[in-house]
Amino acid sequence: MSEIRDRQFAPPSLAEQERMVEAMLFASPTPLSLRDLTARMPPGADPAEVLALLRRRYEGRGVRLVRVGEGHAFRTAPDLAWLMQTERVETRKLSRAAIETLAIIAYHQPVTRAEIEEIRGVAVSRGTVDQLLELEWIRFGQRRMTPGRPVTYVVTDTFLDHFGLESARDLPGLRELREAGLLDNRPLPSGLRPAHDTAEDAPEGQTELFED
Amino acid sequence: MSEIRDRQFAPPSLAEQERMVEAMLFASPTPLSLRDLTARMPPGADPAEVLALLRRRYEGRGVRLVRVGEGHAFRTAPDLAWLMQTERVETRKLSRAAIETLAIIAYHQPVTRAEIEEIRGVAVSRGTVDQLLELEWIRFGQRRMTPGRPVTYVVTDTFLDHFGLESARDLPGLRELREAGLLDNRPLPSGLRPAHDTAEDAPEGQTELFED
Amino acid sequence: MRPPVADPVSPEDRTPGVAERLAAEALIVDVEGFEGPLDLLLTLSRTQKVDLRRISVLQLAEQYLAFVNKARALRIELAADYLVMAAWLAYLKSRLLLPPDPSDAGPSGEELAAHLAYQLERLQAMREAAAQLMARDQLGRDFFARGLPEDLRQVRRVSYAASLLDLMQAYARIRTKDEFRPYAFDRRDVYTMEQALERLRGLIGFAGDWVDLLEWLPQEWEADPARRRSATAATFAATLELAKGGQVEIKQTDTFAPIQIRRKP
Repeated sequence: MSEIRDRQFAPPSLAEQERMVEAMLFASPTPLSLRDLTARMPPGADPAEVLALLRRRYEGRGVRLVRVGEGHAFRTAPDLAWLMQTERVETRKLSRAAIETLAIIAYHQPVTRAEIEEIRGVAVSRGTVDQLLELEWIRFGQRRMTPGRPVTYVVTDTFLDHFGLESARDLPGLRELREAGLLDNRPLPSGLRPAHDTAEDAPEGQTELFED
Repeated sequence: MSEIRDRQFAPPSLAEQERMVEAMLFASPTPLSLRDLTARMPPGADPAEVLALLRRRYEGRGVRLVRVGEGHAFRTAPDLAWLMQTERVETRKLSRAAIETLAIIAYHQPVTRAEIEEIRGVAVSRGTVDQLLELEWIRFGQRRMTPGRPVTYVVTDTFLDHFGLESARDLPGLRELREAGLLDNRPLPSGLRPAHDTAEDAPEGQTELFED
Repeated sequence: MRPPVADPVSPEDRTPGVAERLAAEALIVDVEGFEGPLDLLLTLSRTQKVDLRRISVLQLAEQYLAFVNKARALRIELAADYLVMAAWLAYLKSRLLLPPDPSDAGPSGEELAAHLAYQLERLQAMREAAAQLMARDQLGRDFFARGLPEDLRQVRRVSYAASLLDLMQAYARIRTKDEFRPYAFDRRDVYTMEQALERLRGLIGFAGDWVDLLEWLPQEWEADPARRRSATAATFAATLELAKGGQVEIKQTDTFAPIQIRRKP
């Protein structure tokens, strides 16, 4: 009680006022306006001046004093926002459209969107290409020197890395795909199955039934 | 993405680490342990060293860096409590039985229910313990390796946080009580035991007449 | 705050006047404010106005017994705890008053009294500790946590996985689109394990001796290599199934040697 009365005689020092504003802004669940601060502080206090001091004090620190509308509040420094999240990694399979688009780019690079669409026979959605770009599996190649100068897509080193390839040339060719049974979905005539048709290359367990 | 990878090459400077810890502790309503901090910081960071720096930086300010058991947290300076009328949370008033039980657990931990009852000379009602458990001020400790393997109770970091204690060793008057032998588990000189020791076997309800 | 405890009344005073009755009732009503017999004893001990270490346990026991008698006179039911304590204190009192019995190996009256004094001192100490604890600055009352915590956001990072095989299959699918049809399993050339099991169950009865597995293939499956492989695999799987069931035994003398089976003897 007497403490409160004492406070009314002389306004607290600026340093003390700074402590007060600091504590109030820290503890308040909402930003506090100048008026809020004044109402809570002893008479004669000058929160406006103190806010400026405090703002400077927190400059470059992990939290900053920011203005939110009429209010003032502490907030995490934007460059540290990444500390405020925890990552949960979820593995998902690529959509069929994405994997096909990726395959076409890998086999035909550099390739334009129109060419991809021609090969797939359907339009390529923007999302599909964006997804592959975001995964850093494809990137823009040089523009094609044809009318409209369309951009081309090529696969990246990240792509090669992910698929365990030294270069895009290491991708199995059409002949190998055929030999691997990937191009032909009907069983080959009996006895004609190529010797290197090992389980590793075989698409599904089904053909393994017929392995020696 | 690449930002995260870059960060892995060299640990950030101490100043930068200080900003990180400051940001994380400011943002969290509950204390964060060294392990929590380390988990969120880039490899090679040393939050322990940074905490000491930070604690000094906030000495005498409106908010302070305090230690709470295994955790660390920013809390407003207690001398500014009068400014925080609006933030005050009215807590349910604890019964005398609950307060005494809490004190006995804090000073005697780990302690069994029978020991609490021996000290208080009355059965501990279920509600009392439940209330303290619900407040997360106490938790179950290890079972006592005596016949019946009774559970023990210990106080939590939430308790320490609530009462502004760094650890249970900082309880007021703990040393004096220990030196006076008042924290010893001193059994009655013979098998003859006064009534309250059988409280656990006493029909429930009867003794609770005398609880709050 | 409870009112001061009335002077102990000796058990002989059985006819209390109105004033005494009222005083006694006030005391009894107050019983419910006590946290058990130890608490009552602690309160009674304060009337002695001495340090708990120098308390007269004998006097305390008498005060307590008087209290309990009074409660009885008023037909107030005391909880068992209070009565058991009364019995114990009556015993303690007799131990303190009578000369020690040399044949008694138990603790002396003084030891028992000392322990009771210790319990009272300990309870008192815990009460004071509790008061000190509650007088501390408390979170949410005297000091505060961040009022606007910035929650730790859970960020879901999706990592897409695709294997080289997926890629190749996708490409193959596109390149063969015109002739693409969903893979249909060609049943004509597959000999199933169920078929083989059925066949073996019929034959096993005759196989007392070791028989080469291949001899048991159905004849119509032997000519075509693909069909023969399927039949071989199915038959082999079926024999394993039968061996598991304890019906046949299998042996192979060497790697790649013929696999032989016979009915389990």
